[in-house]
Amino acid sequence: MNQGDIAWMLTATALVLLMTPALAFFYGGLVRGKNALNTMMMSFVALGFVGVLWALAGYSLALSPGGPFVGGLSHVLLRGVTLEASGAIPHLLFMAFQGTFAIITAALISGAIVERMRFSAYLVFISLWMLTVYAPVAHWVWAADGWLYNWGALDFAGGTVVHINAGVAAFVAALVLGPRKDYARQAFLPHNVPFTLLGAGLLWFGWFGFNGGSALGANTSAALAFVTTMLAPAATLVVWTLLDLVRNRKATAVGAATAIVVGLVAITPAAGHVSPISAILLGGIAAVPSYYALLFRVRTRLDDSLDVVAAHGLGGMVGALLTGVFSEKAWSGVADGLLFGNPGQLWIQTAAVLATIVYSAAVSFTLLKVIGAVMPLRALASEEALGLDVSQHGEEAYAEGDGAILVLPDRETPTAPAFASATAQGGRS
Amino acid sequence: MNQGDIAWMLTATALVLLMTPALAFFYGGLVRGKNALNTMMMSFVALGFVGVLWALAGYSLALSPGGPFVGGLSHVLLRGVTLEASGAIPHLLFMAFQGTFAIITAALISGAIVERMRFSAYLVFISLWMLTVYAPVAHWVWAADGWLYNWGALDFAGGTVVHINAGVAAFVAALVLGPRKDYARQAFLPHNVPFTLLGAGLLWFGWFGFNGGSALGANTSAALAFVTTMLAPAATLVVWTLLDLVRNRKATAVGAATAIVVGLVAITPAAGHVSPISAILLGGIAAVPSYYALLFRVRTRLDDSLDVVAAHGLGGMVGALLTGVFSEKAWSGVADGLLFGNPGQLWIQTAAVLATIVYSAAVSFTLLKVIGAVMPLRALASEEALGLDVSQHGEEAYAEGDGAILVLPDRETPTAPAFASATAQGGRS
Amino acid sequence: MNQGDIAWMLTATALVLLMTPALAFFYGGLVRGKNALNTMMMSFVALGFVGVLWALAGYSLALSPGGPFVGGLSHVLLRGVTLEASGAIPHLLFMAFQGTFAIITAALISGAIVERMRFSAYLVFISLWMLTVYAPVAHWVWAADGWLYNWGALDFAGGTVVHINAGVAAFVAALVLGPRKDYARQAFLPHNVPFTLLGAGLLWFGWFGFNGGSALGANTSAALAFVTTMLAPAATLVVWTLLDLVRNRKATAVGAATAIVVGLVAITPAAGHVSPISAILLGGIAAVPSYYALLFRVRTRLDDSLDVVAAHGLGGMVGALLTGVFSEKAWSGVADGLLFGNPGQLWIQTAAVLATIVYSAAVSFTLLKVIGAVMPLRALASEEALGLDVSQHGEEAYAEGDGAILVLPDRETPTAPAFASATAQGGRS
Amino acid sequence: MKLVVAIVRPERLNAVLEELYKADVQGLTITRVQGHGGEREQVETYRGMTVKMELSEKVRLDIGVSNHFVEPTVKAILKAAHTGSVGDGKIFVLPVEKVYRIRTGEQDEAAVTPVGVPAHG
Amino acid sequence: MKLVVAIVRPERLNAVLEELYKADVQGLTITRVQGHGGEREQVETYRGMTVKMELSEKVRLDIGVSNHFVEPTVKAILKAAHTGSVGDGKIFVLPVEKVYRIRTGEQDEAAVTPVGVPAHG
Amino acid sequence: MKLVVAIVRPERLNAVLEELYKADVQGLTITRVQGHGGEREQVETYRGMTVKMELSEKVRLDIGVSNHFVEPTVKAILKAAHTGSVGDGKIFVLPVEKVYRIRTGEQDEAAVTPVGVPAHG
Ligand SMILES: Nc1ncnc2c1ncn2[C@@H]1O[C@H](COP(=O)(O)OP(=O)(O)O)[C@@H](O)[C@H]1O
Ligand SMILES: Nc1ncnc2c1ncn2[C@@H]1O[C@H](COP(=O)(O)OP(=O)(O)O)[C@@H](O)[C@H]1O
Ligand SMILES: Nc1ncnc2c1ncn2[C@@H]1O[C@H](COP(=O)(O)OP(=O)(O)O)[C@@H](O)[C@H]1O
Repeated sequence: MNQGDIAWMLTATALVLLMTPALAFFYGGLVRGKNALNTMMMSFVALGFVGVLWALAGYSLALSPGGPFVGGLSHVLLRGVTLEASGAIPHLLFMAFQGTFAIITAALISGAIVERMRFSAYLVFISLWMLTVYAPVAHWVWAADGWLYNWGALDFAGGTVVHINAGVAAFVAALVLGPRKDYARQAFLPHNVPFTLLGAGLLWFGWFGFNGGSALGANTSAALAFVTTMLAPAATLVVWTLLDLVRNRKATAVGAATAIVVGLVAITPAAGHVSPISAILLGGIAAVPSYYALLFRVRTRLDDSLDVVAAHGLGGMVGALLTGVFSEKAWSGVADGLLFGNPGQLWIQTAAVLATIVYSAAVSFTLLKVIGAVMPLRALASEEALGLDVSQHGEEAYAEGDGAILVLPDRETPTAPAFASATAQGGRS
Repeated sequence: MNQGDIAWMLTATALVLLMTPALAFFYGGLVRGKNALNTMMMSFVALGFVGVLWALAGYSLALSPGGPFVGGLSHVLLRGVTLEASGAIPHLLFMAFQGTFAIITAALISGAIVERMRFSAYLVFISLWMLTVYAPVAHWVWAADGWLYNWGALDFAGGTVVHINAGVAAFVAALVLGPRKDYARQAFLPHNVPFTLLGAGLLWFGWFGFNGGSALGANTSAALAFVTTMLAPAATLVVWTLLDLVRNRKATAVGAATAIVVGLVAITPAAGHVSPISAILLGGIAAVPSYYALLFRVRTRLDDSLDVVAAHGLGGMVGALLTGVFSEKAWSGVADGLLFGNPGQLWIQTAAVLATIVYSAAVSFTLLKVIGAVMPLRALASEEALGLDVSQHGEEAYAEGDGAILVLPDRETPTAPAFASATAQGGRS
Repeated sequence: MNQGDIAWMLTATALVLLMTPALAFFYGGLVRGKNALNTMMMSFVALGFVGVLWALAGYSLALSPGGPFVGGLSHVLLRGVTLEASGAIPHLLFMAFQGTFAIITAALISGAIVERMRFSAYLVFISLWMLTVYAPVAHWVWAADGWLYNWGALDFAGGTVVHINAGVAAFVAALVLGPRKDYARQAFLPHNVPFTLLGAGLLWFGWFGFNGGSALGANTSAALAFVTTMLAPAATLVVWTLLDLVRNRKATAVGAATAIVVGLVAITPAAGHVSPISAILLGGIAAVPSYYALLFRVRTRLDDSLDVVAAHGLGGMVGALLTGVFSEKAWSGVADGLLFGNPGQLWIQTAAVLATIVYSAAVSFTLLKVIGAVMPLRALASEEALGLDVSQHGEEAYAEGDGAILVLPDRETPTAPAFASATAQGGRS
Repeated sequence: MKLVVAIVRPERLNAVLEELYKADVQGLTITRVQGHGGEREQVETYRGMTVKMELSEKVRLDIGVSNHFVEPTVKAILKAAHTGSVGDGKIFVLPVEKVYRIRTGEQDEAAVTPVGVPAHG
Repeated sequence: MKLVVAIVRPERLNAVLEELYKADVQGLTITRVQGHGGEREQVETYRGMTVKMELSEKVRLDIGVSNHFVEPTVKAILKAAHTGSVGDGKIFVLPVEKVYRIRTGEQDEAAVTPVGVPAHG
Repeated sequence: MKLVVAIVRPERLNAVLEELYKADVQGLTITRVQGHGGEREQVETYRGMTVKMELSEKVRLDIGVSNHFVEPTVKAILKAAHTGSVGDGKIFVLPVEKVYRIRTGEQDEAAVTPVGVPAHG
């Protein structure tokens, strides 16, 4: 093993882990203030629950030798996951790097069901989803014995595994849970757009680890993936801004943040496979479908609240297909795409996309129905009106503290009139 | 020297430096809006004062050859700290990496005395504390001639030196300064929980440099420390969330942020010494004492305002002791712990913990008393009521600007009626 | 090529890219809430427009072989920019690393004209400015055939190219656009100082890539540049804080954030050329002129709103000149400065500074006049009063959503009374 | 002339605005306030600390109307702000001696009739 | 019926609420406001710029009470809000013509008596 | 005693404060409010969603004055808050029955005269 490869993969893993808090801010800024913490927590808990489950079982199901459709159990409880080399880096580090992908993929789904889903139901859902949907699909695409892998599907850093997969699950979840109270009657405005910009900035930063790290070493492939990850979103941002200016002479900040994410999603499967100039084209092209999908979505009854489908689902599909168009063996050493005389690649990409859609949709739907049979998926209408921060977490994001009466644990008197309890305390100091 | 090692240590040093601004947000979000800047500044100034003092003298006292209890003066003013290799990296870089530890350790203490300590007294305190408490203890544990080092105490990245040390100083400082006005009578609510989550996310990110960098190179030990630093807090977060849900069916966001920090603190001394599975256990176990310590603390008169003792002091002790339990030579190549047939290690760990507690408490107390004799430690009650941002820093964190009258420097007229001065300006434009 | 060098340069490039979002927060926190998004967008769009233009043409103009004053067209559209080594890293990665510098330099200018410039005019300005001002000056200083380079001017990471250049353009832009409505009559207060501190923290973090990365490899020069980048701003922060305390017994948070940036700016040209102790001196000295420049500027009619001139222009000049004073061949292996017996260097530095000032001022002025002839540079007074977020971007940074009436795209009726349209919707659900 | 001051639930605000519009009441000013009354307080927990929130978010409307407009205004609010559970809020009707429209200096009646809307009665 | 409007220091709010509770006054609405009066302004500095803050944070309470309740209410506020230094604030008593409880449509007296608390007098 | 309630544009606030100072009116309380009237609403867009903003930012001033002070106060506001375009705001003059100064317990006249400023009339 070479220290340079280890150095880069340590860095890359840290960068990808940071993406989940970044997502918490990207999403958290877009909701109303009374749901800010709930939205952010949906990302943060993934760091815990998905992270631990990945180590205990998910990694084995995804990336240990098994069949074409799912991995085996040989690495359950990290058995055999040591500091020995796996490729250029310690096996243990490879496991951790892959784990950060599972975490953020699960967290991505939350964007579709914020401001209404019960927190505990969400916890159960993403835990099971990672094991039953994410792990298998990851196996298909990235394991040496995965069927899509062997079929030659290209997915450099997770266009299908991560983004299409999460986007489809988000679509299903939004359908199953139904729209928010007053959806399409009232306008729900983002309570803190700077947070969304902060999230977008940190996501871009982290994504360099996501794509650049997928080369699994500090090599020229990493350099290519890194640079395309810088150029593609830049192009998406340019096109998106121009579309905004043309449409109503105002370049929106939420739009800019969205554009950055769309560009990052689109380049993900292509990062190490296309030339830098192709990356600029790919990023620019990818802006269009997502831009109009957002305009269309709000006319529908589908309350995919933070547009996971338009940004990740659609962006991922466009990226996966364009990978089949722009791939260049001259740059990647792997395979050519349509433009370079290999139309077949485009069909393989299409098949991979469809397979992911079908599987993810089916299992995600089943999971939600099963969980819904055991516990309510949605918060009560009254809780939704009050806000999920208070109802699900017993906190406010921005508390003033006016008229907050301290209840001393040892003298808790829920029945007694509040001011009185305050008086009691008045007595003791 | 190898570029890979240098690359990782450059990255790691930057990551640890980022932890101090991260701490500013973790702490800053937990206080009331009128004290937000003061709280954040307590972390930021450490970057300046502790950073410079470290280079001038602290590094020499901590890590130049000296006696068993403190280093010598050979590296004062960075004499002899060159680009020559020290281990796998340039000596100068090693000095900087260590400096980032001193900075954040001093800043950690501030959590116990926010919302009431005079800023200038705080400045003096942390400057002297780094020189008289941090540097010696660092020498004990990490210097080749430190007594605890030679005695075989295990502290991979600073459980005793950083966290127990800061936690004890925090305890003493909270006692000496006394509680905030109206403490235990009124509820002081966090003014911006998202900031606290941001801080927790960035702290985790930076901690990969803190623990991973403590291997001082891009080697398998760094990989192990890195991965345990990812798994342990994940487990703490899971256990903490479940405790919250069991206790009152609400998983709090402040709790999640706290859990992440507790898990990071606990794994710090063990990071490169334990197996990944042990890290998950260690992280999970560490949640329990700190969780209940928080519940207990609020019943007491100890206004350790942001619970530095429960999170860092207690978390650090649990981590230091469990290091003596879970250490595994098979993974670290260093030493086994209780579980692997070496009970002696646990006693050494215990001794190291106690020594740190006694020394840190004694000297921190003395320092505060001495400083308190020279200048007031606390802001006036009226300043506390007005808020420390305005009274200590002459600023508001979130100014509206309503009725703010510009005073032109060249015509400053503090006596003249305010509106009049405004009128005067009205005249000139 | 060595993986260690690649690993560090990948990291460094990501770090520098993060500086632009960081700048968005540093600047965004300093303006009024009604202009927060506009200010942040001025940084974010640079990531798109400048980023893409850099790849298409800027890089070639700046760093392909050409004449002494500007590069050629050989690398236009990234022709010949491959994964082959250029120095220790892939040529493509070098291009990307340099691109992140162009992006932030353009964004820096915005600080001088926030809260009043029309967004589209700004877009055009920074796009052209990068091509006509930044690229040539970068060629002078960093290209093998650049006249200042061959003349021996020292600029390790961009004191002249980035900071003086942006500072001068900012000065010109502030003059051409004129002051904000009510400037010097009313006080404009920062709406969110924590954002400014966040920006400062992230800028420092990113700056390690900016200066450390300018060694273009993970070598001892990188280590030196890295450590001086840690020590100099620390010293600036100390001196600035003391100046604040002496002046009116209050250490301001905005001041601390400013000090960090000033220190970073000042060390930029010197980072790899001076000893660590010199870095501390340089950082401390650099605090003074900028500190008093800020006090002076507010007495003038120059509405350089966020003091780009004082922080970057002046800070950059001080740094560039002190580089000629403190440079030490013993550390850098390049050249000595005044203090080490080479007074000539100081003159070269002075010439480089003056050349940059003259060229940047002249072309920036011309650009603004030309653009101003084609489209209005300033927002209307009414738009300025309403705030540029709503008038330029059609958004609010912190929307409450009270009385926000959803307009369904398919039934847009701008004329119809607002409540009625709401009623209409009331009908359909 | 009267000033109708109403305290309502935030989530009912849009409905109230609609209803007022139907009643031809256009001029109004709203303020975000917090109220205490008979509602059950909510409990929150921050680390070890449990707090009871005495105050719940409300919105206050101030509506200046001419006398014969008081009744429709009050009716509209009573209708739209009502949910039936404790915490719906109150309406206060205060006497007003004089009203001025700053833009024109118009007084009373004339002052509260928004531009472009025919004065009533 | 009267509306008692009080401007008090934020740091005295909890004390005022306690005192009002003791006086059996439960229904009230508060608003965060800023006040100007005889207080010394505070000076702030942002970079080179020095500013005088004319306005200081206050809290406004609006309490609708039946006539015989005015006195105890005012007394309670005067007692709890008092610190003795400039800036303690003011109390205004305004006449009210009508009060409605939105939940029930009850009027006046009945309207201001929070649920579960026996009407007084 | 009267309570003068004025709704003005935020950007005119400083001018209004100056003018009031010149008129020897020092005691006042301000509140950030949102208003609806005859103004053209602004349109905003968030992702696909277009919204009309019914409410525009305003500032509310509450000024308690003795009777002979009402006119100068109103005049001052009318003068300083005026821009001439729709949205300038309103002034309401309400009767007040009693005023107390919390610090001293002084009432009426005496209560509204800020410390250090000679009582007028
Ligand atoms: N006497 C009062 N004076 C002013 N505001 C009041 C008064 N009583 C209630 N309110 C306001 O009305 C809101 C609802 O009143 P509450 O008594 O809780 O419910 P309900 O009116 O349904 O009985 C309170 O939160 C408070 O804002
Ligand atoms: N005439 C007034 N009208 C409305 N509010 C007032 C008036 N005078 C004072 N206030 C409010 O009372 C607060 C305290 O008043 P001030 O005169 O400063 O102190 P004191 O009442 O102790 O003399 C002010 O900040 C303002 O909010
Ligand atoms: N009848 C009213 N009651 C209370 N506030 C009002 C009333 N009419 C207008 N306002 C306030 O005055 C502001 C400006 O009024 P508007 O009618 O829009 O303009 P103008 O007063 O110039 O005709 C509104 O935004 C609102 O805050």
